[in-house]
Formats: sequence, C-alpha cells, structure tokens
Amino acid sequence: MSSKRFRGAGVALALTFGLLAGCSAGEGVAVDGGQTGAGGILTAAISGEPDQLDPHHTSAYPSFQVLENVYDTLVEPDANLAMKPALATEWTTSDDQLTWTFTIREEVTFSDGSPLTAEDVVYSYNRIIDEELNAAYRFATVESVTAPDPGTVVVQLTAPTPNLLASLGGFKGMAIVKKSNVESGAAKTEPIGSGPFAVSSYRAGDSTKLVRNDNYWGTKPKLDGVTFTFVQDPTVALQNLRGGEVQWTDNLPPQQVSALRADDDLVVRSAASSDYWYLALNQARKPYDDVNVRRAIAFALDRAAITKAAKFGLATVNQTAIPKDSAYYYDYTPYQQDLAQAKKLLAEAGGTDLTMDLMVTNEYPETVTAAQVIAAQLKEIGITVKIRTLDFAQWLDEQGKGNFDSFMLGWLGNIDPDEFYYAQHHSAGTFNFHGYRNPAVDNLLDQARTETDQAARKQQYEQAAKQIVDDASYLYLYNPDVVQGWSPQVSGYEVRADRAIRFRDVDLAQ
Amino acid sequence: MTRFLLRRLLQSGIVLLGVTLVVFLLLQLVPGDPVRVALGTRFDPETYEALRSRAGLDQPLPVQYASYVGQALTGDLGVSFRSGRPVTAIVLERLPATLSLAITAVVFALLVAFPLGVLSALRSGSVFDHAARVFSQFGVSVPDFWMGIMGILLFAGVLGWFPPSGYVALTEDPVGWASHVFLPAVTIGLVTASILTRFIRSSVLEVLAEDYVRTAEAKGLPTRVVVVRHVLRNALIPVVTVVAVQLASLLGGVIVIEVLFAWPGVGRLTYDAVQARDYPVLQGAILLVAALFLLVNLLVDLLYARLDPRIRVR
Amino acid sequence: MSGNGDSTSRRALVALGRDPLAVTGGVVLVLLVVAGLAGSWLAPAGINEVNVDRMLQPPSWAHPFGTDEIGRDVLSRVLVAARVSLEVGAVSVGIALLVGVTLGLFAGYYQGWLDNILMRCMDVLFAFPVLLLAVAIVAVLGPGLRTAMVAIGVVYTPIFARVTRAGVLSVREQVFVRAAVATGASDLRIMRRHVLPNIAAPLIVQTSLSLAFAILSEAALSFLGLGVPPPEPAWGRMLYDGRGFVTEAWWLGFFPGAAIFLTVLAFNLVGDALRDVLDPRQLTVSEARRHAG
Amino acid sequence: MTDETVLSVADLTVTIGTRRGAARAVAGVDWSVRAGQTLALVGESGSGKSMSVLAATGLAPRAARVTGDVRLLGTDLAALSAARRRRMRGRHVGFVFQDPMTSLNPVLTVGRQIGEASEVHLGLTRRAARARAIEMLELVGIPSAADRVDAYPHQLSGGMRQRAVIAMALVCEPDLLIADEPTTALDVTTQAQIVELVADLQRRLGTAVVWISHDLGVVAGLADTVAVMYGGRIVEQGAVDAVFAEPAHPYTAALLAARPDPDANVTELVTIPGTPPSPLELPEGCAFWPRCSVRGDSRCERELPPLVPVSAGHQVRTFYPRQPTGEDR
Repeated sequence: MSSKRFRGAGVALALTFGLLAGCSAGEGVAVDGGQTGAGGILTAAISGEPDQLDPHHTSAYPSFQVLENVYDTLVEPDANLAMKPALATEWTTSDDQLTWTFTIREEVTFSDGSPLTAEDVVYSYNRIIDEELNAAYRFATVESVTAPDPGTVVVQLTAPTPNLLASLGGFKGMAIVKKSNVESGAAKTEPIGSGPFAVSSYRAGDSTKLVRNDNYWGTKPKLDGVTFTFVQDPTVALQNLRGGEVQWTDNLPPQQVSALRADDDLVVRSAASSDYWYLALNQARKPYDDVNVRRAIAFALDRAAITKAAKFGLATVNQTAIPKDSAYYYDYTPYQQDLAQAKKLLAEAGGTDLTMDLMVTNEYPETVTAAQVIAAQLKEIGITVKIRTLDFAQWLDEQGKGNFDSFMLGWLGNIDPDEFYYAQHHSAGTFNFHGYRNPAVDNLLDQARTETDQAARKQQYEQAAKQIVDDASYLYLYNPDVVQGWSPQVSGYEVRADRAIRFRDVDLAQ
Repeated sequence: MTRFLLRRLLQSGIVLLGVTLVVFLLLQLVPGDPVRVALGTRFDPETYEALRSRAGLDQPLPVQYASYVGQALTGDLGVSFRSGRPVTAIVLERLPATLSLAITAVVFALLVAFPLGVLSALRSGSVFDHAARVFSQFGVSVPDFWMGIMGILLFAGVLGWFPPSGYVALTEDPVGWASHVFLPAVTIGLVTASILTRFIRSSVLEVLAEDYVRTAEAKGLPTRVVVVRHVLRNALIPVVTVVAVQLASLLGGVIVIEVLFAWPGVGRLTYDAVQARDYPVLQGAILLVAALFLLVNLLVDLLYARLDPRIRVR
Repeated sequence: MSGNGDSTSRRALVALGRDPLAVTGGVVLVLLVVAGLAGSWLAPAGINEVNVDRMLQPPSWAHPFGTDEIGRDVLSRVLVAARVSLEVGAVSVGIALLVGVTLGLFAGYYQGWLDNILMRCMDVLFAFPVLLLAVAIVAVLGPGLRTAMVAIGVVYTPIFARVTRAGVLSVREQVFVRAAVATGASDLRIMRRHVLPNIAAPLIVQTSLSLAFAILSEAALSFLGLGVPPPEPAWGRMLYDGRGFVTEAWWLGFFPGAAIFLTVLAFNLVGDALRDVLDPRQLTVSEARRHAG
Repeated sequence: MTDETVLSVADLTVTIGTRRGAARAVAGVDWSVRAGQTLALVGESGSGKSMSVLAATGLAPRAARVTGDVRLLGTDLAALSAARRRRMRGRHVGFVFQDPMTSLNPVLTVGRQIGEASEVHLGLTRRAARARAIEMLELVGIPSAADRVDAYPHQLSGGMRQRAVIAMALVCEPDLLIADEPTTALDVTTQAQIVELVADLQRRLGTAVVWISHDLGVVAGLADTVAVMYGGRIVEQGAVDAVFAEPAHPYTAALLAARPDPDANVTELVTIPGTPPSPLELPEGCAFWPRCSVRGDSRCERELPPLVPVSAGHQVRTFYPRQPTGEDR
C-alpha cells in the first residue's frame, strides 16, 4: 500500500558511490580470492518479516530483502547504482527515444528448470500494468511491451523517458515472474524466480529459508543457502550475532554502533543512503500558508539535535533532499538554528500562541522520537506542538485527506532527482499532500524531467531545490546511513546505498 | 450426563455464535472504510471495488454476516489484506509456537504452584505460608512484560545463559527450543504460578475445613493418606478448572510476552495484524482464540464431570 | 438494613487498620494519589525537557532515575505518569462498574429471558482473553488514552455484571426484599434501596482488585504502543520506548516497571484485605482471568 | 462386659488461640467411660462438649492447646508420639459425626471409605477391606449391601449415609464409639432408628459409647451416665436416672424444662433466656449466672462454684443446688 512512496528506487544515474571510507579497505573481495569457500548456510537476522513473497504484490522492505536474492530484473544497479545488464544482455534505443529493444540473455531458466524467455518479461510487465500493481507508476510512459521473438523484448513509449532503465531495474518489485507460479497463487509463499537462490521454506513469524539455485545463469553462489530470521529487537539481533546464531544483520542498536565499529569480533559497515527525512507543513491551512511561519519554524529547528536523538548520529544533517554523495547534491544551508530570527518571522506573520498538530507514526519510531525533540524546540518560539501518533495506515489516510497541520516522514530509496522532487513539490505531484504551489518550481521540474543534457538537468534541479528550500515546502532534516554488521567469517559482502542485500557473492568461512 | 453435555454444547454454540457476531461487528466499527484504510495511499476506484467485493463488503450487513459464519464453518476465514494468503492457514501456522509456550508455562507454573499452594495450606499461618503468600501477591501484581525485560537483562544480558528472544521449533531442534522457551515460559509461568498458588491454597484450606477430612482423621489414617486421598482429591477438582482456564487464555497467545520475546505465536500475529490493520487476520485470530477458549472450557466441564461423581449423574 | 453499610464500613476500616499489608498498600496509594495530583509540581525537571547532550545517563544526584534516550529526566516522568495510570484505572473501572452493575442488577432482579440474554452477552465478552479483547477494541477505535479507557472498561464489565447478578440472586430471596415487594415499592426503588446496599461488599472488593488489573492492562496496552501516545508520560509507554536500550540503560526499564508493580501491588493488597474483611468467600473472577493474554 | 475404663479424662483444658485472644473452650473437665457403658455429654453448642472429646482423642484444631490427663485403655495418650496416638485412635475409637451429608468424602465410594481404616489398622488388603465393608453395611442394616458398597455418598439418603458412617466407625471393632450429635441432622423417624441401631450394636459388640447431644430426650433412653456442660465446664454429672429425676443445677433443670414435650403443643417451647457465653469472655464467677433464674447472691458473679456431690456419684457445680422436690420432672 505504500510501496510507491517507500520502496521505489528511482532512476539510475551515475551517483557517487556512497560507501564510507572504512568500507573500501579490504572489503568486497574475499581474502582467499576466487577459491571456492566452504559454502554453508548463512543466517541473516532482519528486523521485519516478509508479508508475502510475490514481488509484484508485496510492499514490505523485508520481503525485498529476501527477494533480492531470488528474482532478477532486466537490468540491475551495480555498486555505484549504475544500471548494468542482468536478464537483458544489451539494449538499443530508437532515435526518437520512444522505442527500446532489449536482448534477453540466452539459456536462462527459472529455479524449477523451466526456461525464461521474452514472453515471461512481457507477462510480468503487463501483469503490473494491467492489474495496476504497486509498481505500475514506473510504466507511466509505457505504451506497450511486446516480444517479437523469444530473445527480444520491445518497449514502446509515449514520451522520452531517460530513466527507463532505473525504472525497470531499480528494485525487485519489477522482477520477472513465472506465469504458472503466479496464477496458482503459489508465488505468495513459494515464489519461483531466476535469481541466485530459491525459496525452500517460508514460515510466517519465524524464518524464510533459501537454497542455492543451481540453475542460476550467473556465477554460482558459494553459499549453500541463506536463512532469514526475523529479530525485531536490535539488542537481540546483536546478541545473536555475537553468539554466532546469525552471521549477518541490518538491525544493530543504533546507540551502540560507534562502539561496535571498534569491536574486532564484528564487522560493522555503513553507507550513506539516499533516504531523507523531513517535516512538512500543511500549506492549505492557516497560518502555514504563510511562508514566514514556515521559515520561522525552519529557523527554530536544531537539526543536529534532532538527528542525534532520532538516529544517534547515524545520519547526516541536510537541508536539501539529495545526499552529499549524490552527483545531484546541492550544497545549500540557509537555516541555522536562530531563535531570534524565528521569533521575528513569526511575529511578522502575526502568529502568537500557535498550537501545531504534528502527525507521526509508530511504523517509523524515529518520527516519534524526533517529534518530541521538535516539540521541545518549537516550544522555544512559543509554538505548542501536539504530537499525534498513528498507525501507518491511519497516518496515510489522514495524510491523504489533508487532516494535519504538519507531519514528519521519510522518503526511502530515491535515486533520481525527479523522484526526490516531482511528486512532492510539483503542484500536480501525487504526493504533494501539503499543498505546495509554485509555478516556477512546476516549470523547472517539468523541464528537467525530459532534459537529456546532464549539466542542464542538474542546474534546473538546483534552481528548483533552492526555491523549494526557500519556500520551506519541506523542512529537510537528515539523510540516514545504512548500517549493517556481520561476522568476520563472512566475506564478499558489501553494504549498498540502495539497501539491497545481495548474498550471491558471499562466502562463509567455517 | 448426556443432557448435561447437550446443554453445555448448546450453550457453547450460542456463545460462539455471539463471538462471531462480535468479531464480525468489530470490522464494522472501524472508523472509515477498512478497505480504504487497507489500500492506504494507493487508492484507485477499481482496486477498491475489487477488494471490496472480494471481501464481500458490497453486500448488505446481514448477508455479509451469514456468509461470514457460513464460510467460517467450512474453515474459511477469508484472506489477509496484507499478504493475500488464507487467514486460516496463517493462524494455524502460529498455533504450534503458542501451544508449546503455553503448555511449558503451565507445566512450570504447576510445578511451582502445586507444592507451594498445598504446603502453605497445610501449614497455614506458618512462616512458609507467609512466604508463599508474599510470593503469590508479588506474582499477581508484577507486570509480566516488566519481569520479562528484567529477565532478559539478567539471564540474557548479565549472565548470558539464555537467548534473549527468538524461536526455534521444537520439532527441529529440541535443545534450541528449550533454551529459547525458558525465559518467556518462566515469565508467564511465574505469574500463572502465583495465581494458581493462591487458588490451590484456598481450595485446600476450604477442603481441610470439611467434615469428611475430620472423619478421615478420626479414622486414624496416616496424614499422607488423608492429604492425598481425602484433601487433594477434592481440592484439586476446582483447581483443574482454573488451570484449564489459564491454559486456554495462554493459548490465546500472551500478546505482550510473545511480542517481547519475538515468539511467533498467535499473540504476536494479533499484534502484527493490529499494526498492519490486517482486519481479516485480526478477526480470524480472535475468533480462533475465542473458539479455543470455549472448547477448553467445555472440555473442562466434561473433565469435571469425570472427576466429581456428584455431577456425573446429573 | 440501612445501618448495615455504616457499620460494615467502620468494621472494614478497623480491620484494615490492623492489617500491616493493607496499611502499607494504603500508604502507597496515598503517595500515588499525591503524585497523581501534584506530580508535575513535585517533578524535579520538566517532563518534556529534551536534551540530546544528556542522553541515556545513569542515575545520579541530578537525575536520580537517570535520563532517557532523548535526555529527559526519568524520575520526573515516572512521577507525572502516576496521574495517567490512576486516571485510566479509575475511568475504565468506573465504566465497567456502571455498566456491569446495571446489567447485573437487571439480569438478577428480573431473571427470565432478560437475564438470559444479558448474561449470554457477558459470556461472549468473557470468551476472549482480556488483553486480546482490549487490543482488538483499540485496533478498531484507534490507539489513544480514551480508547484505552473504553477498551479496558468493556473488558472488565462482565466481571461486575456477574458479581452483581450473583449478589442480587441471593439478596432477592431474602425476607426484607420480599417484604418491600409486598408493600408495593417500585422495582427501581427496591433495587436502589434494598438490593444495592446489600451487595456493596463484593462490589467494593471487586472494584479495588479491578483497579489493579485495569492499571496493569493500561500498562500492557501502552507497552504495545497502543495506549497513551507520546509525549505524555505513561509507565507502560516508557517501557515501550526504552525497550531497545534496556541492556545498556537498565534504569529505563526498571523504574517505570517498578512503579507499575508497586501501584498494582498496593491495589491488590488493599483489595485482598478488603475481601478478607467484607466478603471472605468471594471468588475473585478477575484473579482467575488475570492473565492478560 | 467388664468394668474396664475405656477412656478417661482428667483436668482436661483446651485453649484456642484466636486473633482476638485466647479462648478457653474447655476448663478442667473430668469424665470417664467404661466398656459397654454410655456416657452422654449434654450442653448447648459452644459449651465445650464436643471439644473435650475431640481434644481427648487428638482431633482438636491445630490452634488448640490441650492439657490434662487422657487415658485410652489405660495408655496415657499425651505420652505417645503423634503417629502412635493416631494409630491408637483409629484402632480403638470410632467416630460418628453430626452431619452425614458432609462427613463423607463425596468423591470416594462409601465402601472405600468404610474399608480404608481396616486396611490401615487391621492390615486388610483392599479386596478384603471391601468384603469387610459389605459386612459392615449389612451389620448396620443397609439392604443390598453388595451393591451399595460401590455407591457414592450422594447416591444415598441421609439415614443410609449415617448408617454408613456408623459402619465406618465400627469397622475396626473399636472399644469406644464417639457419637457427636449423630441424629441432629436427621428426621425424627430416622433419628429413632439410628439410636436404636447404636444401642443394638453396643449390646452386641460391647462397645463403650460417648454420646454428645444437646437433646436430653435422646440421652434419657440411651445413656448410663450424663455430664452436663456449660461454658467449658461440667456443671452437673451423675447417673442418668438421678440427674434426670432430680436435676440439681438450675441449668440442667432449665434444659429439661426446655425439652419439647411430645404431648404438649409444639409452639409453646420453653426456652432459656439469653445466650451462652463466648469462650473469649467467660465471666469470673459462675458462667451461667447471667441467665440463671436463681441468682442466689453476688458470690455467684465473682466466685466459681466448686463441683460438689449431691448424692452418690451425682455432682453439681453451684452454690444453690435445687432441692430434690421432683416437681420439675
């Protein structure tokens, strides 16, 4: 239900690769080189539980953590998030940019041994389009998908779409599925993909087990299998990691991470993610329609404190959406905490004794924590914040209806600047729930969308970003880190900025 | 006996029907449209209508209820909003975890409560009795989740004897299961034990005051015989009910403990369903739990009849 | 029988005064009420004074109960949270008492089909484990202080209905009630003047014990994140928020939990002592069902 | 029949600790019963009559403190270990309690309850004990005993149950039968039958009987000697004929007068005004003084009257023994 907003990876552009310095030394390649290791089964503790394993239906991040290792897409992001061949070996684009022709890899089979052909690609894409599944918006400009022969897929577009590859390969919600597996309903629990591993058992509430797919088209995985267990409590996950019950987790207690980095018994690595968290004020309501009120609030916030409370420092403060490591990063920081300035702006706007409703959700506890800090900070300029904590579904409902003064949430997995700005700040944007309207910004975003010249595009987005920040459409707070830890036995694993968890190259020393 | 049985069956049937009504109405009480809520932001009229009619929500209420009950009778509790899988399967998957936890907890509770309750009654007024009463008063008052947290701190954190949470199926790895079940089972078990201790104590005390116990003593029977044959046999009849009721409510899943210890049972399922607003699953879990509860109560009544000859003939 | 209530309460008070446990419970309750009424006044620091520079500090002179994950003073929050617990307990038990006693009175007094219908309804509510039902109700109505009160109230209603009905059934057959009926007094008058005062004892006992369980239920709901929303301090909620930090910050889990424990213990001690005095043979239904589930 | 004393009690005192202080339930009581003889202990409830017997046989509640000299078949019970005392009691003393409805264990068959004492004390096997139970049921006049032996108590009528209880008491052929108001809970016809049964069994088995009752009418036709108790003390005792013919204590006289007269109108029951004293608050002087119709002088209020002989074997505890006029009876 929320996949569009939370799991949608965006356009693949040559983003600066976001691994922190610590990772680059000696990580990535097994010390013993190409030697086939002992194999074995790696147990990974993930914080949530897959709701189901049909890649087109699920919206849960834990499902994608599992499915990342089970399914393939036509193309997929490499370590630098640039798109590289996967099921498609190569592709060509017509001169008018409206026809894309993909060559499908030969002799690819599903894990049950049946062949994967262009027909399966057509079936998968049409399923998403026709049934309007979660990822349907990614095909917004797609007119048709056809397979003139078993080795070729043709995608016909209605408008030039420079980020089509990212749309097709950005995440496993675009996976190529097997028709019979889907239609029997088995895909929910026993999905059949063409990826490096296959699901051998799925036990709700407990674990999901994968075994090596010996029919895999790429380099055979070294591991015999991967078991995903669900451990909600990070201290427990850490304990399990130390105790050897699991060898990998992405659920470390944030407050302990800096100490853990120095721990020789564990490997803890992080990468800056492309996620961002923000505060939005409802511009359809008074007095938040007044830019001065919004700017007053922006000046009242101490982002460093919010970040420290919400993420224990495992995040980078940012006043624009796009993280520092991105090629599209725009260094613009007009709002340093300045209570005098904030009070002055508020007074000019005539706002005194303001009571502001702030909507947050248990689904993302950091919003609840951050809200309490924000409330304390806004109290300083005379704004009383009433925190409203809702279920996520209810939260979305309220957001959709515009029933809020303000809310805090994050956008996860965006890569392309279009994904960062268009839906949120264009007056016709689907997620412009806070009612931001600025024709200049609309114009810039529309232009940038189809601009093929990279430099020009970057400049357009910077102009838009500046305006958005000046208007305080969103009050950007921080970009969190992706933090994962594993046992020193594990080799060949890399933390990825897009949060995809790939075990295909991993080996486990016994 | 047969009449007694039939009457109890009929009664349970009526109550169960009432339970289905409550469970069914829960969904109607959801402010706004549950399907709308389930869809979240991904709202479009077609999906909405499809999901609505798949859930049968476009029918008039009585028809919906009738078909809900009808389907429930055939074991069909609908499909999960979240995963699209059948609710019955989802709920039944969780039963073994809950079952193994509940039974372990009750066994543990009995091991503690039985000697404690009986001895404190036999020696009522003694130091031992006072200690047992303090124990049970503490056990009844302590929040189980707090005790669980403190248990994790001590046994998992400081001492490192047991894993702080998680689950291993008994059938797969009995030793792993045992080490995982220990903390949650003891946490629940201690609370249950204190309830049982009180109950056993007062039940034994009550029987001790009965004339037939004096008769038995007057016969010069050894104390052991008096206690076992005359006191306990009578005192434990009501205790059986309480134990069964405890077990039944544990089968409903001890939500907080299952959540705290990441135990994938029915309680956790309920909690997750609430979090995800997955109403069909919530409905199904509650219905199953209530049905189990009624079933256990029915069985207890039958067992009661076996134990107490006075009821047998009625 | 009107003198009955008076002498009963005096007798009860005297007997309670002799019971050291009941006195202890009573003292704790008085302290709690004081904390509830004047908590924010007694608190050494503001309950929402966030300070990220003093996060997760262990107990010290400045912060006797330590600080929480965003640097708030735990002692202050524990003190102020007493009000929420007492409020939820009182309101929810009030609801259960009002509705349950009314239903039980009518069921027991009129008997027949009304009794049957009402008590079967109560059986239905009784068929759910306590916390499960509360969680379901909260799930439907949406989390929050008010829904928590309603949910807990609904859950404890059948207990009061049963206790009341059982009392009414025995009182109804007594001579003075029949005499009142014979004099042509109205049913409502008989219920109010003759029946109610004579079933007060079990109800008082049940109320006191239910308060304990209601507070425990609220804590459990809050612990699941379904009760009192932040930033308002509530003991269960503090445990919920502190859950991720217990291994390195034991004080986050210890103090709020101890506060719940003491409160519940106090109500139980007083309730038990009351039962010993007023109604020694009463089977506490709630006790057998305490397992919140 | 011999002259052997089966049970004798001398200076028996029972003090029960309660929350509100010590209650003296029995204060310096002496009595004895010989083989084949029947001693009746008479008094209102709370007078200490049951307590004195229970205490003597080691069945007093745990909170009770018992002093005095108790000899069963010449053995000093106080000198025995608890276990030996228990064995003595079970082997040589049988008990029949007031309410047959509650003195049988509801979850055991009557046969088992009758037989179990013989298993313990006579070393019978379970099977032999069952046969013995059938025998006993026949002895106490229960028809088709072989079937009833497997009945549960609730399947028997009140009278039958009391017969079963008697069978239970006599299963080891005890030297002494203690009957604690065994007919109170029964209807009049059954009462007579039970009294008759006990008398008959006593004749046949030569058992000594201590019969505790508040009903002088029952006692009259049954007992050899009678002891009237009030406020934990014996106020009058002697041969049953002597005491009945010439009650010397105002209380005895009042009890006799309060006896329902089968010939008189039942509604005109004569009662003794007032209530018996609480064992917690016994008066300093004569315990009966507050209710006494005689109330000779203030000495009665302050000073405990001694037990003085009126005639041979007939003693009374009062400063003002009634003159033997024979008028009252």
